[in-house]
Amino acid sequence: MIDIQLSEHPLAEKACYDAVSDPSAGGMVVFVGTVRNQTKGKKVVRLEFESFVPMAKKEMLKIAEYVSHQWDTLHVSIHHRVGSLEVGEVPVIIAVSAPHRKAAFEACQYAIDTLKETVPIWKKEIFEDGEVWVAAHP
Amino acid sequence: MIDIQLSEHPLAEKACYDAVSDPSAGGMVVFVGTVRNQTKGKKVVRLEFESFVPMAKKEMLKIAEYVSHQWDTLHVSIHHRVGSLEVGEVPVIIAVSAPHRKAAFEACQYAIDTLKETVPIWKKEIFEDGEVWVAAHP
Amino acid sequence: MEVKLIAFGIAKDIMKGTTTGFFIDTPASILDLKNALTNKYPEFNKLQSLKFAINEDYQNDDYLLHEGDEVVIIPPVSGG
Amino acid sequence: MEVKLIAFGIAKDIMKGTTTGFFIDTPASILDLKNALTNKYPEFNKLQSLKFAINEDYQNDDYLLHEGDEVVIIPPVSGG
Repeated sequence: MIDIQLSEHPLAEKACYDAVSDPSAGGMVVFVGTVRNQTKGKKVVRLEFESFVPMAKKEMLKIAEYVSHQWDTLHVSIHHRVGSLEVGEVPVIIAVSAPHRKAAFEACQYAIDTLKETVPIWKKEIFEDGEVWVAAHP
Repeated sequence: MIDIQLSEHPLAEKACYDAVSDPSAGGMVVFVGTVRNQTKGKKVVRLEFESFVPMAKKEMLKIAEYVSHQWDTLHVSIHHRVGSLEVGEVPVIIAVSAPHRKAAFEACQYAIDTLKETVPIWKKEIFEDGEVWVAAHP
Repeated sequence: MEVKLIAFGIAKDIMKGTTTGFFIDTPASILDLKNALTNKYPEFNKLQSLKFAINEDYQNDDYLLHEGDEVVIIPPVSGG
Repeated sequence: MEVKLIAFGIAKDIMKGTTTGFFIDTPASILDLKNALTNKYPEFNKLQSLKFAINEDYQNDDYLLHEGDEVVIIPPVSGG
């Protein structure tokens, strides 16, 4: 089963767990991203995420489908938040269940690595004295 | 920070999250083990975990300390359950937070791999027609 | 022909707007559009990458544009 | 000398009990104990592994036992 959400509301770890729970799972691996309080020593006040919503959902779905075919997984859940987030809040949760844990680890790591490369979501770091689109420049 | 628990009561994912949450974390990786409903096609009724408690805690602590030194992690939480568990219940949760996700993935995977090799906990699978100590024989 | 450009993230700042009509000689590929765009807005040259999507899918450099296409400009993404 | 053996998991089933006194000639290493034990309980030979702990730590084969040591028999673990 694949569960994709792009939401303006706070994400819930439990929702991702529940989406991937399965009596034939040997384990699940969950990645929870959090907004860090600093970037290269500079204090982050908050982050603003914007997204090209329909395409972001489509790319998240592609990742989940690829992962499901490439590894022996049971369920994949990818939840991403958009809007304004404070330090410590959760922009992304990815949960993968599998009969065996190795597949769950590899699939979850692939999913977050790929999400950061392909999904059209952009975050702007707001500092006390300015703001910057993350990773825009080399 | 290191957080080790060996408990007869149901484990809570949230407790592990909270133990590793940190404003300077870029992410956390959580492994949640679950009791599978079958082993090699045979229906599992329940599992019974027993432990040499003081040594199990000591070995869990060793893993957490090794992980903390070997990878750039912030916090490590390892919770293990003992007693009788039904299918779908959670025998183990390992959560690792780190400034960067790669370290969290590697550390979490190392921790669960090592836990299964070194921590003196034994599980017995109870089938409808018998029971077996898991992994005892080659 | 005219295509519709839709900008997100830093592309929005560079173009000073979310959507804009953009005229380009026919035939034009995505690569031609990229060249015309970076010519008009040199700031795009400084980005880590610059991709384009049509119909909610990334399109290759050789994709041929059609009159009225809605082209989404995708500057370096930074989700997660 | 006599040491105290403490058994867990399948070791408990093999020895039909949790704790038992065990006599062994002095000096005796962990390896000597392992040999004496598998001699008395051949079932131990069928296990994937057989380790021993004293003072809540795994001990190597060459560890020398002392009168009254509490030796924990660790059959293959299966936590997680």
